[in-house]
Amino acid sequence: MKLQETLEKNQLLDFYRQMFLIRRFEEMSAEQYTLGNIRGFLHLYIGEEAIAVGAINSLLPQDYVVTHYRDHGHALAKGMDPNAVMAELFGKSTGCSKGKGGSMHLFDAEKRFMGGYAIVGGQLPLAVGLALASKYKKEDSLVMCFLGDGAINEGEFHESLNLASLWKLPVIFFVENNLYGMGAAVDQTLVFHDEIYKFARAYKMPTARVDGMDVMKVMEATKKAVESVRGGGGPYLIEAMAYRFRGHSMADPIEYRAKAEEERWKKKDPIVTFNKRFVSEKVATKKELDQLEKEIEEIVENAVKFADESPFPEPDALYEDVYGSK
Amino acid sequence: MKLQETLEKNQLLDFYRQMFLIRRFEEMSAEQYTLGNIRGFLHLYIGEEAIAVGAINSLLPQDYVVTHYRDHGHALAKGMDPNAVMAELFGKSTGCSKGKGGSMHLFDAEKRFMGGYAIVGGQLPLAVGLALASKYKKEDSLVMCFLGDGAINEGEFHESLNLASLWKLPVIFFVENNLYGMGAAVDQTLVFHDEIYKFARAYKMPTARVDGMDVMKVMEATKKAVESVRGGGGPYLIEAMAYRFRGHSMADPIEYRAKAEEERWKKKDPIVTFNKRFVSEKVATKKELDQLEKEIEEIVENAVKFADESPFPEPDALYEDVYGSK
Amino acid sequence: MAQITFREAISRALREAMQDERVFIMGQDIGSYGGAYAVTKGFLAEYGPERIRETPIAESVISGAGAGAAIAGLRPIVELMTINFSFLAMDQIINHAAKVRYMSGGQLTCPLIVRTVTGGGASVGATHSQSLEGWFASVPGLRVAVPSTPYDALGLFRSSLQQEDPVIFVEHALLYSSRGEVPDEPYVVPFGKADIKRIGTDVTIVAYARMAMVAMRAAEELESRGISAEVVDLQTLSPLDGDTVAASVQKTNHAVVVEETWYTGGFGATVVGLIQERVFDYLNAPVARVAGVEVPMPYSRHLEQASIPDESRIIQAVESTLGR
Amino acid sequence: MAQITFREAISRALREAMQDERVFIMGQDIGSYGGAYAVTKGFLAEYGPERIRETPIAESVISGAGAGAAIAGLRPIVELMTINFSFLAMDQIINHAAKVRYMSGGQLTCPLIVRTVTGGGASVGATHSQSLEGWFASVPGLRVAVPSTPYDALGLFRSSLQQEDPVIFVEHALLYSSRGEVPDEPYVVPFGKADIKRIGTDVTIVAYARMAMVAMRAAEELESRGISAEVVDLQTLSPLDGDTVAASVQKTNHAVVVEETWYTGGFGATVVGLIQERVFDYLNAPVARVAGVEVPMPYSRHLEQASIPDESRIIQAVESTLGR
Ligand SMILES: Cc1ncc(C[n+]2csc(CCOP(=O)(O)OP(=O)(O)O)c2C)c(N)n1
Ligand SMILES: Cc1ncc(C[n+]2csc(CCOP(=O)(O)OP(=O)(O)O)c2C)c(N)n1
Ligand SMILES: [Mg+2]
Ligand SMILES: [Mg+2]
Repeated sequence: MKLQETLEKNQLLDFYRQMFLIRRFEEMSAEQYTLGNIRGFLHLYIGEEAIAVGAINSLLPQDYVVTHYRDHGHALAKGMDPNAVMAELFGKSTGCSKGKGGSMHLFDAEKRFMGGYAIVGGQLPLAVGLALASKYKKEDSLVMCFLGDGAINEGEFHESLNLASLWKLPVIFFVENNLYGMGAAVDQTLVFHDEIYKFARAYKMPTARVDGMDVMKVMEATKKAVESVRGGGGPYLIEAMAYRFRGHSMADPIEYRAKAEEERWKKKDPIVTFNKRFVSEKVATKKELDQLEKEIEEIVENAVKFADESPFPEPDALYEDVYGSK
Repeated sequence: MKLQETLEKNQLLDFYRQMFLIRRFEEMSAEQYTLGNIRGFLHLYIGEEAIAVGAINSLLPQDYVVTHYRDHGHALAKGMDPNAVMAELFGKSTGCSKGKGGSMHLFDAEKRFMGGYAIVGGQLPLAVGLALASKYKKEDSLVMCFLGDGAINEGEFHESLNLASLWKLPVIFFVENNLYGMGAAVDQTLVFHDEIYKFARAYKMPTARVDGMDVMKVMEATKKAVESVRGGGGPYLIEAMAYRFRGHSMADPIEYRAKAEEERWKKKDPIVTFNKRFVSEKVATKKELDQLEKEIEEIVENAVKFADESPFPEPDALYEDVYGSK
Repeated sequence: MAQITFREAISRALREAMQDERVFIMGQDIGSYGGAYAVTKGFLAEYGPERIRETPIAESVISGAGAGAAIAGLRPIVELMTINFSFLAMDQIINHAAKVRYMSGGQLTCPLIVRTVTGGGASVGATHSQSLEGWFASVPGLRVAVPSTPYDALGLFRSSLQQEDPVIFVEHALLYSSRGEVPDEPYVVPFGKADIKRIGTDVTIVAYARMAMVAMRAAEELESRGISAEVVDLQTLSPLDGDTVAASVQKTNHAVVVEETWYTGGFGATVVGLIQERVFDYLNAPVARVAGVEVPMPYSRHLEQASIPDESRIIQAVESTLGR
Repeated sequence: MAQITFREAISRALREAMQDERVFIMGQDIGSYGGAYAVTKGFLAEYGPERIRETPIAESVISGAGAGAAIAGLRPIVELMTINFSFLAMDQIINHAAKVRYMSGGQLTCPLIVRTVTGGGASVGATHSQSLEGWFASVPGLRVAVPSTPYDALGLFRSSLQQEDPVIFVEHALLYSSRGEVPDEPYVVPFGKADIKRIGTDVTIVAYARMAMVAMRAAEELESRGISAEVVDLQTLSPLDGDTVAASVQKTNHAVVVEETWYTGGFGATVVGLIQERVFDYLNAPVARVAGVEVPMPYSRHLEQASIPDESRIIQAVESTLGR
C-alpha cells in the first residue's frame, strides 16, 4: 500500500518529523554526553524510532505510556517538550523531572507519559495498575507499556500478563525485540526467543509481530491492537522486530555482535527508508524534507541551548518531593 | 490394563502400603494437632496420595526431590522414617530437621529429600540449581520438583521453566493441580487454568496431564517423563489433576468450595479405588489388605509414641546450625 | 466504648475506608476465604468482586498494580498475606512506589496502602516469622505504621488513609485476638507521633507493636519491684518520633529499646543512635537493646519462645541498666 | 608488589577460584560483554560457557539456582549486576539460601557466593544507587564482605571462598578503578576481622568500602588540623567485629560512624549501639553518625554529591564530637 493511501500528507510528514527529531535529539545527546554535560547511563534509541512513532501516534491523548530506561523516543513521540527532556539529561531544574530523574526516569504526568523505569521489567506491574484504574473508573484510557526482549526474562512479565489477561485490562504490552538484552543475545536468555509473540498467546490474549523498522506497519498493527483493547477485548501484545544501532549504553564497546549483522540491519534504517519512500512515491520533495530536517536541527540546538542555560536545582531541591504529606 | 500386567504383586502392595501410610500418618497428625502436640501450620495431603507414591516410586534413590510445605506425602514416599517425620511435627530433637523445620520444612539429605519449602514457588529455583549441579557434575541424578497450581502464579515459575529449558536441565516439574490455592479457585488466579500442561509447552518442553487420583496412571506418566529426562531431553512438566479432601491447613473453615464438588472428588479416593481394584482383579484378598493396614496402623502409632517420648531440643540447639564456618 | 479485638478494629477501619469509592482492596484469599487472618470476612458479599479483588499468588504484580492504580488517582489497599512474602514485592514497593514522586520531580503521587502481617511466635518457622518493617522504614518515600492496640490500629489506619505517600501498615500476627476499648466517636491517631503508653520516672522502654504490649506487662512487674518505667510506643517507624523518645529519656536518664527482629541491623539501633545523639548527657547508663536472638526462627516451641524477647528479658535489661 | 586496580584484584580472585572445578560463575552479561563492570573480561574465552554461564535477566532464579547448586556440593559464584536488583532475589537469598542449614537441622550446606555492586555517586539515579549490604548483614545465616582496597578485595575473596555459608560479596561501583599494592605471594584477609587502616589517638572513625577510603582522606586532613584519627575499616559486616571497634573507642574515647546509606535504619546504628553498650564509660561524647541524606538518590550531579557523605562532613562530625 502506498503511503498516501494510508495517511494524509501532513500526517506522514509529522511521522517523519517525529522520527527525525528523535534521531537528531539522540545524536546530540551522545555528543553532549561526550562533552560531560550528560552523565550516568545514556541508552540511545537510534534505529528503533519507527516503533515509538508508529505506536504512540495511534493513541489518544488520554492514553498512558510507560516504558523502560531507553525512553527518549517514547517521551518525544508522546509530545513531550524537547527542551524539558534535554534539560533533564543535563540534570537541570527545568528538566521534565526537575533534574532528579535523569535519562532513565523521564516523566510528564500532563501528557500521560507515566515514566521511564530503570529496573528491567519493573514498569509492567505499574502498567497493569494504571490499566486497572482506567477500567475501575470506567475511563476510556488505555495503557501502552513498552518493554525490551530482556524484560521477558523477568518473572514480572509472567505475573503481569497473567493478571492483565485474567482481569481483561486495557493494556498493550509492546515488546521492542532488538535481539539483545545488554550483551546477551535473545537466544541466550529466552528458550522461546524466536516466537515471543506466539508465547504470549498462552496467556489467552491476542498478539502480533510486526516489522519494527517500518513506521507504517507499526502504526497499522498498533491501530488494530488499540481497536481490540478499546473494544474491551483485554490486553494485547505486539512484538516489534528491531535493532539498536548503537551500544546498549554509552559505555558499551559492543564486542558481542557481528559487524555484518549490524550492517544488515542498518540498511533497514527506518528514517532513511521512509525518506526514500517519500521521494519515490512523490509524497514530498527532497527539498521539503531537507527543510523539515533543518527545522528539527534547530529544535534540537535550541533544546541544548535551553538545557545549557538552565540552572541546576537549588540545594534545597534535594529534600523536596520525597513525601507528599508532612 | 490390569494391575498385574504392569507391576509385580509385591510392588503393587508396596504402593498400597505407602499410600495408606501417608493417609494414616496424616489423619494421626490432624489428631495430634488437635491435642496440641503439633503446632503452627499443618497442611494435609489427604486425597493426593496417589501423586507422591506414583511419581516418587518411579525415581532412583540418587534422584532429588524438592517440594512445598504440603510435604509429608513426598517425604514418606521418598522413604523417610515416619518416626523422624512425626518427631519433627512434634518439634522434637529426633525430628528429621531436629525440630527446627516443622511440618513445612522436612529434610533428609541422605535420602535426597532436599526439603519442603514454605514460600510458594520458592522451591523452583532451588530445583533448577540442583539439576544444574547434576548436569555440571555429569551425575545421573534428576530432580523432581513438586509444586501446587498456586505456585504457577508466581514469577519464579516462569523464570525457572525458562532457565531449565534453556539449559536442558534434568528436572521434572510436577504440578499438583488440586484446583485451589488456599481459598482461591485456580480459575480466579490463572488465565490458562484449564490447560496448565499445555501452557508449559510454550517453554519448549514436553508436558503431560494425568489423573492424579490413580496411582498407576501417575506412575506410567512419570516413567515416561523420567525416561525422557534421563535421556537428556531436558525438563518435563506433568500436571496431575487432584483434590485435597481437607482444608488448606488445619485453620481453614473451607467455606469457598461447594460440598457437591467435594463429594464428587471423594468418590475418586485414590486409596479406596485402589483397594477395590485389588480385590476385583484378585491381586490380593481383603484379608491381606486388612493385615497390611494393621501393620501401618502400628507404624503410625509407633511414630507418635516415638515422637511423644523424644526430648525437645536442648536450649543450646537454638544457636546451632546457623553457620557452617566460625 | 466497646471492647473489640485488634482484628475487628482493622475490619472496621477497612469498612470505613470503603466508603470512599476510590478505595478497593486487593490480595490473596481476601475474598471467599475471608483473609488469612479473617480480617475481610464478609467483605466480598458486601462490596463485590470489583472492590474486593482476589488476586493470584504474585506479590510483585499485586504491589506494583496497587502502585500503578494509586498513581492513577485511586486509593488501593493491597494485602500482602505476611511480611515474609514482601521480599517478592520489594522491588515494586521500594524501587517504584517509594521513588516515583521524587524521580518525577513531584509529578506523581502514590497513596498506596500495603497491609501486612509481621512477627514470630506462631510456630510457623523461619520463613514465616520475620519482622521486616524496619527495612521499609529506612526507605525514603515510604511510611510505616506499627499499631499495638485496637484503638491505635483503627486510629492509625484512619491517618494512614490521609497520607499522600505509600504506607506499609503492619499488623502483628499475635495481636489479632487482643482486645481493647475503642470509642464509637470519630478520632484519629496522628501519624508520626509516638504514644506514651505508661508514664514513669526511672527508665524509658521504647517498643512498638506486640513488643509495646510485652513492655507494658514488664513495666507492671517492674512497678511491683519498685521501678517506675515509662513505656514509649513508637506507633510509626517512619516518621520516627525522636522528640518524644528523647524527651522521655531526658527525664528518666535510662533507656531500653525493645524489638522482635535481630539485633544486628535491627531498627532499635537507630533509636539507640538518636537517643545518645540527642540526650547523651542525660544518660546514666548505656541504652540497652533487647532484640530477637540472631537465628532463623526455629519451629520447636521452646526454642522459638527463647528466641523472642519476653517480659523477663526486658525486666532483666531494665534492672541491669539501673544497676540493680 | 604490584599496583593493581580493585577491578583487577577481583578478576584475579575469580581466576584463582576457577582453579577449583566446583566453581562456576553465573550472571547477566558476564560472557561476551565481559561483565557490566568488565570484571570477567576474557573469562568466557578462557573457561568456556559451561563455567562462565550467561543468564537471563532473572535475578530470582539465578540466585536460587546458585543456592541449589551449592546445596548439591558445587561452589557457584553468582553475579547480581548491582545490589539494587537484589530486591528481586531477596526471597531466594534470605528465605532460602540463608535458612536451609538451620531449617534442615544442619543437614544442608549452601556455600554460595553472590557478588554484587553497591553505592552511589555514578549519576545513575534513585533506582541504581542504593547501598543495601546492611540489610543482608542483619540476616542470620548470611555473611557479608565489604572490601575497600584491591588488597582487601583479593584477600577477602579468598577467605569468602573458604566459608561454608552464603556470602554476599559487595563491591563499590566507584572503587573499581582505584589502585593499590597487592603482593604476589599468597595471603588471605581473615573473614570477620576489622582492619585498623590508620592508627590514631583522638577519635575512631568506623567505615567500610568506599567510605573507608573517604575516611582515610578525612583523617589526613584532620592530621593537618592537629587531630589524630584512627580509621577502623569493618571489612565484613557479618560477622561484625565489635571487639576491634570497641577497643579502638576505648582508647580514643570518641567515635564517628560513617556509611553511605540512609541514617534511619542504617547499619551504622548497630555499630553505635554496640559501642555505647560496650565502652559507654569511655565515651567523652555521643557517637556521631555520618550517613546518606534521606532521599531517593537524585540524578543531578550537585544534588547527588550533596547527598553522599564526603570528607568535609566527616571532618565536621569529628570536630563537633571533639568539641572543636
Ligand atoms: C532487574 C534488573 N536487572 C538488570 C538490569 C541491568 N540492565 C539494564 S538494561 C539491561 C538489558 C535489558 O534488555 P532489553 O529488555 O532487551 O532492553 P533493551 O536495552 O534491548 O532496549 C540490563 C540487563 C536492570 N536494570 N534491572
Ligand atoms: C510467596 C507466598 N505467598 C503466599 C503464601 C501463603 N500461601 C501458602 S500456601 C498458599 C496456596 C498455595 O496453593 P498451591 O500452590 O495450589 O498449593 P496447595 O496448597 O493447593 O497444595 C498460599 C497463598 C506463601 N506461603 N508464600
Ligand atoms: Mg533488547
Ligand atoms: Mg493447589
